[in-house]
Amino acid sequence: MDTLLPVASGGAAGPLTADELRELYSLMVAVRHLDTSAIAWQRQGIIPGYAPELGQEAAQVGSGYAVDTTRDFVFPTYREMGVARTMGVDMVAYMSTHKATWHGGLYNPMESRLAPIQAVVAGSVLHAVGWAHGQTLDSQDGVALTYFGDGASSQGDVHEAMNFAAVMKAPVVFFVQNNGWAISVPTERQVAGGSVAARAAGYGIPALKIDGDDVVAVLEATRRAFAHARSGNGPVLIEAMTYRRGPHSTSDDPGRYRSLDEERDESGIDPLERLRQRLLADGIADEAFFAEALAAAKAEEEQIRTGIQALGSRPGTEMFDLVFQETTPALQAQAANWREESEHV
Amino acid sequence: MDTLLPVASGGAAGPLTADELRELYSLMVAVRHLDTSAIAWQRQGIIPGYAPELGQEAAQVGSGYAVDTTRDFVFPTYREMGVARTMGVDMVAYMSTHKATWHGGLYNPMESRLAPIQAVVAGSVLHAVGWAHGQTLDSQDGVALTYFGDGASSQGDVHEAMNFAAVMKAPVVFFVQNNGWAISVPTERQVAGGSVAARAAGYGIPALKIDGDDVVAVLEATRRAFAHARSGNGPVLIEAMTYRRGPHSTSDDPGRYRSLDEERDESGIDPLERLRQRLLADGIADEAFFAEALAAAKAEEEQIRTGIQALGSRPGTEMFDLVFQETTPALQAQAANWREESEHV
Amino acid sequence: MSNSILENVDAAGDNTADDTVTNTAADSPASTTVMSMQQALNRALDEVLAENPKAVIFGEDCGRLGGVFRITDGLQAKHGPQRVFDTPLAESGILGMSVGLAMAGFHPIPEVQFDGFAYPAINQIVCQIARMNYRSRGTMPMPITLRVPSFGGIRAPEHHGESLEALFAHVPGLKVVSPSNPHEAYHLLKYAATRPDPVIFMEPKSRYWQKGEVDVSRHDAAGSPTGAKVMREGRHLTLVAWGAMVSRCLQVAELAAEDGIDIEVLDLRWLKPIDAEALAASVRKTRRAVVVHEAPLTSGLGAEVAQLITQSCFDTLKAPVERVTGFDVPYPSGDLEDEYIPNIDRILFGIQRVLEYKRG
Amino acid sequence: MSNSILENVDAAGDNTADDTVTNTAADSPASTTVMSMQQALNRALDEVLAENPKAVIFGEDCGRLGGVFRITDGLQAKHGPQRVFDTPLAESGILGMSVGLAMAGFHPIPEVQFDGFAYPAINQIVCQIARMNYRSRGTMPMPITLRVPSFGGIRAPEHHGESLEALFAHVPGLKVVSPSNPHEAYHLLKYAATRPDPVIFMEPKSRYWQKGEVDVSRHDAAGSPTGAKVMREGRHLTLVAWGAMVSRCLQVAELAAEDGIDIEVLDLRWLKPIDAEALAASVRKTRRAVVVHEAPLTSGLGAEVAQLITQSCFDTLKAPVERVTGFDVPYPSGDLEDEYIPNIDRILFGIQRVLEYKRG
Ligand SMILES: Cc1ncc(C[n+]2csc(CCOP(=O)(O)OP(=O)(O)O)c2C)c(N)n1
Ligand SMILES: Cc1ncc(C[n+]2csc(CCOP(=O)(O)OP(=O)(O)O)c2C)c(N)n1
Ligand SMILES: [Mg+2]
Ligand SMILES: [Mg+2]
Repeated sequence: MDTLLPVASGGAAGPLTADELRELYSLMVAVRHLDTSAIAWQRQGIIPGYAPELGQEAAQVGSGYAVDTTRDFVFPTYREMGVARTMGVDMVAYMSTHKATWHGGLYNPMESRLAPIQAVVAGSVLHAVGWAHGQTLDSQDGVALTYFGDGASSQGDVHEAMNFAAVMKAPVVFFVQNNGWAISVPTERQVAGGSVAARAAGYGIPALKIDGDDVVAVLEATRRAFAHARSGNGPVLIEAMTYRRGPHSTSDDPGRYRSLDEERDESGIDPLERLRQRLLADGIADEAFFAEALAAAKAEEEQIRTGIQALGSRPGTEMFDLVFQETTPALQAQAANWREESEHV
Repeated sequence: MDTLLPVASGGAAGPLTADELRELYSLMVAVRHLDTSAIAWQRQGIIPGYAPELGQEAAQVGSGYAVDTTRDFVFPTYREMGVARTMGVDMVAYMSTHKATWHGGLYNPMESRLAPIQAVVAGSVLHAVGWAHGQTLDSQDGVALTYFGDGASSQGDVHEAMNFAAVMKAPVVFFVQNNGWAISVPTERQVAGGSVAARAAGYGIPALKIDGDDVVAVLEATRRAFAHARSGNGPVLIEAMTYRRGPHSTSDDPGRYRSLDEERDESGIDPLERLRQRLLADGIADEAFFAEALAAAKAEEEQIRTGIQALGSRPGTEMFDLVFQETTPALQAQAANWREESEHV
Repeated sequence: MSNSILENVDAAGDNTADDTVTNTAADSPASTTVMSMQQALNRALDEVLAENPKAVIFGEDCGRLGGVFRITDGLQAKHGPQRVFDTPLAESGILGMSVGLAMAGFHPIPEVQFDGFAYPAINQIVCQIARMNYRSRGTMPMPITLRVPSFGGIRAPEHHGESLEALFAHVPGLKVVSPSNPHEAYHLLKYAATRPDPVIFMEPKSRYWQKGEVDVSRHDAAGSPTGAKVMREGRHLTLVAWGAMVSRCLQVAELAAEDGIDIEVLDLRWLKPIDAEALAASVRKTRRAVVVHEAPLTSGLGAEVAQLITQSCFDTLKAPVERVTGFDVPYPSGDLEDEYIPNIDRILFGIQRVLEYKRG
Repeated sequence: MSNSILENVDAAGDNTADDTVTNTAADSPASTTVMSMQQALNRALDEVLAENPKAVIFGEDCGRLGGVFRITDGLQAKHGPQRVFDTPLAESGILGMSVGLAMAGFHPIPEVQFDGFAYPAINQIVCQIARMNYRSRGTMPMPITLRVPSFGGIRAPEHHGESLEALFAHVPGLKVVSPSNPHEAYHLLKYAATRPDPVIFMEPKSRYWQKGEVDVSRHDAAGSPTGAKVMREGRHLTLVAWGAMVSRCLQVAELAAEDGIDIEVLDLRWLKPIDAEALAASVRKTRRAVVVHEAPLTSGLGAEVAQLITQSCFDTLKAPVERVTGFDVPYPSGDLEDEYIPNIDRILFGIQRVLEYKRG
């Protein structure tokens, strides 16, 4: 289906360099290690919950790597830790949302170019369209990259977003991580017709259905899509086929809806292992490099864990102070009442 | 695009008989005459407003004619007067909604198999899917026929409805009247990609894009679609290309967004005139028949007008009595208060 | 109304009225022109577009047509199709897109065509627009002014006469305002559309074509644009209303005056935050209050207003605050709308109940 | 709490308490079993499916998984995938589909997975489900029981701890109910799911795993399943609450009792229609009231409750009704949720304000 996007329109990038390939590997290891560690943190009581992205590292790192944070803007769901890490977002600030410190995370979305973590399924897809149309109105060349899942594709907002983007020729890249599941519902009971990419044609939007576990394919496709959108050709949709190897979240029990055998059969080769084999085969990296990358990932995780553990609660006054830019007398009265009754001041 | 629906699946009907063709003509004349009269009623102050369907007679009569009111169910918008008339709905009760007597109309939707008039754009498309799935659960063979416009196709509910219907293989016929306009917005600024029918493929739904001004084509397509859905093959979408020849409603002023020249160019041949020519050419009807049909239409309109003029306001108690099947003390208290203050009883 | 009211009115008369002159429509300075609310809103939007290059207007039929109520008439021609544009027919799309535009530094002024069609956008309004400033810790303000032609009274089809103020007022992160006349419409819209926070601007559609004096040079003689406004001074009872009900309450006050009952009419203007001070000040003086709205009674904004008054004036209140509202029924068709919307009689009955109230 | 409360309590003590015994959780007849609210709801649904072949359950992850809270656990296996099924991930779709199923003679029992995800379905709930019986003149009843896991207290992600009762209660054509314990959950769900009208069933998710005694043989010792319920008798003040706040109010009452303050706790149960009689009866006795809810203050259901009490008990009330509620801020993240949800201290402060109130 990859032919839907004319190859010519995405000619911006040549083949990946060895440095780029090694960097992709390092990122994927860092993400994998942080992700699996976060589950352990939850079991140890460091954080109350987490939504793992195990198995989606190639899709997330590959797409996030294409972003130009000087001009693009990214709209995540609740599962894009790998994208955030790839974009260089402060990971303590990012993970704070899973510590129940602040909904949306403590990072600065304007500076990091990553919109706040979004818990409403399909909630931010339209935001990407609005932001992208703003680029057109401002004669800027930024591109909006919006993530959503196979489950999210069922929401009306996704349809409205695709139609708006296509009518307005907004520079948006719709990036679907089709990980086979929306909690307990498999894609075939969710996505009629079997493919989100197939929907795009109905709006005249070019689409790429790609192997989401091949980080090189993901990065190349995303670069093509960015180049297409950036040149004023309107939106593109990428459907990255991958597999949610873990539970939906730390409170989910996949054993209730899929067997371990099924998991093994459906998940295919681990995307990280796949890149490792490729780098080895192409002589781009060796075991020493892999060991170094893992050590770096471990050091990084430790630093982030320390940061998360040190993270205190936000002061309760922020509940009131951050509602508006211009506060109101009613809210100030409530804040005063709260201080009196809860902080006894 | 008509090839999307395998011809075999719609083999239920042979070619139309002369009787059928004449009946279609009589229906179209009756609808045309009632429609243009309703605009006059509005100008004369008999009704406060009306949404004409001028130019859409073939699409409405042709599709409505395919309905089997012993088992199917129809979900209209606010503009399906021609469908209602074709289905044999009591037209005084139907037109009462335009007299502001009762939202939804005074006809009995369960008996007439026509859901109440729906003012929310795309509001009832999902109802059709639910009703149709009920047929599956009950092992019945009824089909739901749901109407919506090119403008409505932009609503998220339409997307959710198509996806649900396709996932559940619900016996639904989605009938889009693409009349070129959603109030002042032309289809090309509304429907990205240019065609609602093209969307269907993305859900694996067969679609027919047809000449909506050819009543025979409309009827044949709808019969094929019904046969397909009734045999357990799931939903079908029909996009009937037509033209809204009149204003959006009696309070609209199309001169603000389209010129009379454009209207003439875009609207094509009048569907009623087209059928007339065809019947004449095929020797199926003559001038006498047409005159008779017109006379019958006039008599019918007069009767309906008399009925509408005689229609009093509904008693105010209905405001309270029809909210619930089981009323509540709070509502009864409000009703008593209303009677006291407004009816002085 | 029965004569017995006057007994109680006399008892109420012992409260001396505050004589401060407020800037009601009766004042007519030289800079005043007469225009309809539709014209006042149109002019306000025109000026907002001219003053703020980041302001953009969009919605269904807002552009070429100028809106079904012509509020945006001529603005596309004047400011260009990039500043004023039509969208596809999808309210969630319109509001969701507004969020992204706000993130990109714009001041979106979207329109939903009728109140009842705000419902498809509620998810984006409540979960996104109202929370993005909070979620982003103040780094992504949402200066979105959502215009909603609101309330009933025009004999329209279903869903074209809804009152969503109680819903909007309950949502943390939203501000809500409704003008009652052309002067208020002009100034409140200009004020709302220059704020850094989301404001739901509820336009009383039944008043669009009513003319009134607009002093474009100044809003209020004194006081804040965010407060309530005394539209008529009175000593015996406070009528609280907003939107289209304000002019009806002023009519009622005139009628009651013929019976010697001196009613104060308070235009709440801001439905969130509510000007609790103004409610308290008025009712401390009049010692009686009736709140009037078109929305259904139960869980309507009248309950909030009544409770705010009761909290602040418990000791001085002579009777429980009375609510005269729409009923707990779906907004009826045109034929019955006069039975549904609080009419003069029902408001007078409500006043009578309060004035006649005797402790048991 | 300061000692000064007791002064006023003594003054309040002159009201003699009504001694009628009500069926509180303290009664334990032989037919009673102990179960969690999750189990009680599951059993109720199982029985509804068994008793009504037209009852169908559906939503996101309701089928195979048994729901993220396991409320529908095992029901698909027992009643089949036609009676209990998963839908695609679209709340408007789920509720819109319910309308059509109801038209076809079914009794849909849809679930939205969390309160915050009811917003995408509001258009179908307000404009379709709530109005279809009316619009169709009673020919198309909407026996739809919408289950909404509601309220906060579980340290969940954003939008997973919302309180939509004020919104739902304001919508004509809806009925709204919330159980406070397993016994209520079992009976109210069985009752709601056999009604011919749409009922929003708000389940207090923080109480799902709390166990309690359920007498499956009977709901109340006496009285209607549609009324409020006195959960604890008291003479000095009425605490009104629903859902998860009821048990917290019962705790507060125990604490206050140690100070000699005798609090009556009223579980409102039905949030629409509200049992105004029960409110009046209780407060006529106690002469003081505090209403507690998790939702934000402004335009919350507490305003309606307070105003109903004030209307019926104006003469006997010793103090204005007090509201102890969530603040007018978006529901915060887990770390701050104990600051947001009315906690024992804040409820006690509210009680104190009422007891200490002196006419000025
Ligand atoms: C509007 C809305 N409905 C329901 C939910 C609950 N929910 C959270 S994630 C999820 C499944 C999402 O599946 P998908 O879009 O495929 O993303 P994935 O979790 O697989 O990354 C659901 C139902 C939600 N967060 N938002
Ligand atoms: C949800 C909703 N939004 C807006 C409107 C106002 N409105 C009524 S009809 C209409 C245009 C509909 O266009 P289309 O679907 O093409 O149907 P047509 O009027 O052409 O038959 C609009 C915007 C509405 N009724 N419902
Ligand atoms: Mg998924
Ligand atoms: Mg149209």
